[in-house]
Amino acid sequence: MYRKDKFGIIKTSKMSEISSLPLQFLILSFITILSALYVVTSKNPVHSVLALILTFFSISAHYILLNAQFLAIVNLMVYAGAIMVLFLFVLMLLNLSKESEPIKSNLWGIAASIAAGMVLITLTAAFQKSGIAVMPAPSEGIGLVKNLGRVLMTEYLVPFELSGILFISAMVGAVLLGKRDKNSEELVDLNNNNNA
Amino acid sequence: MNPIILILGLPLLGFIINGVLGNKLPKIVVGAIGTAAVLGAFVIAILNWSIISQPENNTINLDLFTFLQIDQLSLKVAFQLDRLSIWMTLIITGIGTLIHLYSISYMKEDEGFYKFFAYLNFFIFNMLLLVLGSNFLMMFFGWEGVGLCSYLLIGFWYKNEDYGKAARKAFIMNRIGDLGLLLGMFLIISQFGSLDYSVVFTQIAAGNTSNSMLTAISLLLFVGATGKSAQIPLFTWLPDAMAGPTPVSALIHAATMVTAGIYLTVRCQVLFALSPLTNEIILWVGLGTAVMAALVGLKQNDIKKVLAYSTVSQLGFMFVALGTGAYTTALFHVTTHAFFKALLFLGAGSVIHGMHHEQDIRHMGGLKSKMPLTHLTFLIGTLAISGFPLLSGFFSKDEILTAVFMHNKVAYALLVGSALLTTIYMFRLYFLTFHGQYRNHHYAFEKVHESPINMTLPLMVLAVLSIVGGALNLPAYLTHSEGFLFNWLKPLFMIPQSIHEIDHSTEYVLIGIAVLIFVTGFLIARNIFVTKATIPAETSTGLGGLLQNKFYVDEFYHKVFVRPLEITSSILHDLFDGLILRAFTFGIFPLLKLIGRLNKKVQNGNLEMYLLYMVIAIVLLLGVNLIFA
Amino acid sequence: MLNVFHNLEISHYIYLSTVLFSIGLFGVLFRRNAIVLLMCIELMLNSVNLLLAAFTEYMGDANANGQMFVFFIMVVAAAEAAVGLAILVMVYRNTRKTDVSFLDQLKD
Amino acid sequence: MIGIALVFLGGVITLFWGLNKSESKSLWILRFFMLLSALLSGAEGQGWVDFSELFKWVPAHMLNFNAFKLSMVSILSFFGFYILSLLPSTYKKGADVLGLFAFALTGAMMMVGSQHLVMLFLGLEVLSIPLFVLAGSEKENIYGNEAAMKYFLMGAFSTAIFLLGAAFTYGGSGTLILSEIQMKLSFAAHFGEFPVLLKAGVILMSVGLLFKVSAVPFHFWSPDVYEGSPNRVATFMAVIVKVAGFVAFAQLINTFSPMQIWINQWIVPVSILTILVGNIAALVQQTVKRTLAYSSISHAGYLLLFLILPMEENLPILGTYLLSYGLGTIILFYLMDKYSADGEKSFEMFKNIKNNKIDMAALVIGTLSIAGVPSTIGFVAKYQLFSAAFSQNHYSVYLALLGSAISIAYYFKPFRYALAETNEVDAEQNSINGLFSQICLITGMLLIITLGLLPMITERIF
Repeated sequence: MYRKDKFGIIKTSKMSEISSLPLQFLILSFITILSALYVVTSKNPVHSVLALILTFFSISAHYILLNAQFLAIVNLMVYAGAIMVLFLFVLMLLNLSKESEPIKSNLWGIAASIAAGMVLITLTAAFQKSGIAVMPAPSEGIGLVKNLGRVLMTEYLVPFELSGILFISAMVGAVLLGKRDKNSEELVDLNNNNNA
Repeated sequence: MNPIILILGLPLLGFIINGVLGNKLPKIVVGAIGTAAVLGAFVIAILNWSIISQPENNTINLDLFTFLQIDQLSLKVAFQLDRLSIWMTLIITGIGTLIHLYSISYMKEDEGFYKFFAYLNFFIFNMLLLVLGSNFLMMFFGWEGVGLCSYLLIGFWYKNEDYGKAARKAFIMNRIGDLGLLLGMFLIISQFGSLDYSVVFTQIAAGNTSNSMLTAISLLLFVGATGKSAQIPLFTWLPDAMAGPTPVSALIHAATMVTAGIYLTVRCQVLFALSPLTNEIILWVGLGTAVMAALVGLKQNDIKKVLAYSTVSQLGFMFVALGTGAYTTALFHVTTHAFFKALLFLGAGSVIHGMHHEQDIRHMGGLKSKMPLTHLTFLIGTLAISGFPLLSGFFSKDEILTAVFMHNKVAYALLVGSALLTTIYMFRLYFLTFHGQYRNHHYAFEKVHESPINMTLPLMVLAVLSIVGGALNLPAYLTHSEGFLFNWLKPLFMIPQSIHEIDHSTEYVLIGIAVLIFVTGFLIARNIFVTKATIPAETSTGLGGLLQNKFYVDEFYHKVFVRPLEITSSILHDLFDGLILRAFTFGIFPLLKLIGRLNKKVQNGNLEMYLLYMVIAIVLLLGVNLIFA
Repeated sequence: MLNVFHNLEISHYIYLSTVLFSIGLFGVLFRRNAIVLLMCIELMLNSVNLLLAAFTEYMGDANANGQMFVFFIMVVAAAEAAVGLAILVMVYRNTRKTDVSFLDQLKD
Repeated sequence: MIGIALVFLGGVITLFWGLNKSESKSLWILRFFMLLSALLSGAEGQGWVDFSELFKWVPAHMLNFNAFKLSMVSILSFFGFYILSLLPSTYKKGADVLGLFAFALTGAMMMVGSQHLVMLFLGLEVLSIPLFVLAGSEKENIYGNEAAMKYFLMGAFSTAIFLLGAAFTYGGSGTLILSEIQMKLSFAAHFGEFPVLLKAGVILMSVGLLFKVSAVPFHFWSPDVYEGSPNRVATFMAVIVKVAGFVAFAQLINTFSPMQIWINQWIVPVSILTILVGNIAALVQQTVKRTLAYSSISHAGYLLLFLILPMEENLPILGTYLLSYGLGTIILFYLMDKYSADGEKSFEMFKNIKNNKIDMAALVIGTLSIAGVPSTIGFVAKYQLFSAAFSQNHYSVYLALLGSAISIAYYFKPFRYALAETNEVDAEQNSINGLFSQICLITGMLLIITLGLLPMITERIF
């Protein structure tokens, strides 16, 4: 099923064998896409968050299928565990959970779906037209912690360290924006408003 | 350190210090800095004389950097100190020093004192740039720089509107000439692919260039020279330039800047020597200028105007020499003229100073007793310029006359006439100023005073130089060998100058004629202005009126060039401003504004729209370039 | 270890990711609530992560470059979420709104 | 690398030392570190000193600074220093803000030195995330809030696009290292056809960078965000982001140089569109800040023309242009900041500028340089860029010249007010500069003129 060319490196494949897809891939993809659609269409932001968490779970399952076990765990911990909780927290804090946003006009929905659909169609058509060339050379065990840790501490040491700058600036930034200035009564107002 | 850096750097430094800090420094310090900077350059040039004067053609080179590199053409900032440029450097800095010294007293009362010295130093810097550059570009920079300084200094008393106009006139006339020079440089680039003297001249000397091209280039360069050196038809600015302070007239408009055209021609000797047609044109233009200016000089009443026309006339003499191929002679006359004309101008300045800004010679007279030193030195200057035997002017002028005699007898006759006129108008000036009755009713005779020592000292130095300056290039009949300057410049010329073989009897006849001219001129002037004690009338009629009004050249230019230009420009103004610009303003510009307003609709502040536009753009980029490409 | 690529093409993951990405993109265009916009962007990032993981597995990249890239994307996503939510809270504090269509004071 | 270390160190020290001090004190520390970084990186770029021993542990396929990039790092640090020197603070306590400036600058340097897609992405984010915050650092200003929100959402969106491109590139080439991608591509060039994944990848990554450098049609954020942000932040965005973005962009396009002809097909239209839209939109702006924003968009358009040139031998052109753009832009933003202090936003603000000779000179020189008038570095830069681009594509240069011609109309607008006769003399108000900013201003003007008159200096630098 791999078609190698005379150099044995480049392989062209086309989406032609849907019938032989493994069941687990199909089911997972189905869940992923469905929950993702729910994220973007749900009127209640809290539902969106929950659906997004479901999406992340199914993506984590994909990672396991893809031999990226460590990534699957990290994905759950970071995204579903930390980031999504942060989202939920903010939603609760700002009391946005019940508030459903005004629905946009149909025209706008059509425009948005056409635009997004065009991106999908263009990319798909491009891949269909000239075929996808990727270099395969399967090997085992790359997604395990042992291997990843080694690479992270050797090959990727510099970006690993420099991402510290990213974190410190994100932290300082969040504090800068979030902290209350002495002369500002805004947050007090907010609390009163929420209580009322 | 390379001496060129110092020679150029000192005046520049003086300019910067005086320009930046001048208004905070006491006047005496400003003057001292300005003078010292030029003196320093002079001393350094003197110290390097021995290096240059080695028997082989020695030059000191300074290549600083490449200014611009356009394909093959590299424009370099590079300088050379060779026999010609050191000669010019010595004249510029030597006379420059004296004039700086003189200016300290002369400009003492002026509030723009520091500005004056800064400009003067900057002028010296630019003039040195002009003569020291080793390519046409550097020369052009200096050329433009001196033009700028001249403009600034003529209009130094810019609050007087006429002075401002004179400055503008000088600038515009110079620009016309510069255009010729610039076109010449473009031709040189297209022809030789370089602006370096060495490259260009070597190629010309090799003889690979067509004659018509050489003629075209040399004619264009000569147009540049006529502008800077005030030849017909671009001479009218120089008399007006006398609006500037008198030291400026002495330095810029007599001794140095106006000789830039002669320097250019001597520098490009190989080019001009190979273009006979240009030489002939130069000869006749120079001759015409010499005669015409001398005639006008006869009837001028402003002490500085007389000297200005005399300068124009003498520059004509120099161009006549160039036209006959006597390059050394021309440079010799540049040198001697620098001595005695600077002397005369400074003397005139001293008179003006002593008379409290009176410039009209009809209101002078009898100053001999009140200003003995000025009188004496002025007399020496007058004698020198008139060709009194054995003074400097005698030798240089005689050489020119000899060269022209060998070349063309008609031209000789005309030039002799011009020399006669020179003697007459110079002695007219001298007699009217220093002899006869004191004729000024506004300023008491008792108040007329001699100038202070640092004004008379330069006068005395220049007077000595005017007497002995002839020694720089003594004629063969005295020393039985070629003159010093001739030998000095000999290694420089790629095409040897023709030596005028002339038998001694003819030569003595020519000298005799020269002496005769002087005596005749002197006697005529004496007869009219001393014996008959004629005072020039306010207005003359007939020929006199023609002369007094400078042949109506200014009026002619106004009618022929300025008015049509004004009319054309007003028509064009109507056309462009009225039609095309209006079409632009009411057509294209609103179109642009319309697009701008459309953009306003797009840039409506709505984030969602922005995102949508971006996605559409991505779709287009991907679609067009992945699917349809 | 089960290796999906014994009977699955890499193109399937490419299409899956592209679909997920487009859904996220649709959400960004369609929704007005800033916090949901942010979630949609997270969805887009996750589709990229999935694609990178699939490429890594498919190519058998011994250094797992794609998976490393995923880690860094997660790092950035976390930082972005923190900053983004801080900005959101700040805007809400001043305007009482999280609806991006009201952000139109700045315009030509 | 020394630049990243020094500026980061400076940022951290400022952050902790200056926590409870007034900004003006901690500012000196940061200025010092930025200047030091500029000097040391510049010296290393010229080969006078060598710090490579210190950073041996940094693999060359992650971060690598050659002479040109060191010069760019030096220029970035200098611009950072220059912005912080000229544009005064608006906060009482600003250590956190200053820290964010420093971190953003390190991000810019990481982008410049990146040899790896992960590093490029990380640099992009380290540059962007502090700027999201800084745009909204005036918390009570609702315009600032809006600017931060817009910038953040669009920035995060463009990041996602960039990442999809990076993932495609990874899939198509099997590596994230730029030089290896280039190798794979030149290998593929022998077969005539490039993998579609790489084509899609380079387009999508370019979109991410086009957004950062605000090229049309990804520019919508920049006028709005500049207007809403504090002036100092807007200057930072206009200068640092664009300089770093273009160096990284050039590096990226150079990586894909085997498909240069195909890339030119879409870079040229984007460039022309950017030039025309930027210049025409600037014509109708009412406020100075938005005009400057559109002016910086149009400059992005000129710079995009650089990307169609063969990269390696033409890098000095890029360096010169970025240097000239940065100097002119900072000076103009400084004047805009200074004269809009009383709330006047339109060109009226310049009506009293002639009372202050130095500011007037800065306005003249800055405008001339940005407009590309001879004897300024702006002219040299434009001349070099256009003449090099002319050999590649005539029509784009004609249109670029048309754009420059249009730009004169709005660049000279300030003079209409600056030179108009005004009777009111409030000399005492606008005539006092701090000595330090005065020195900085004069230095900038001298640089513009000197480098404009002696273009070979820039050729030596890069």
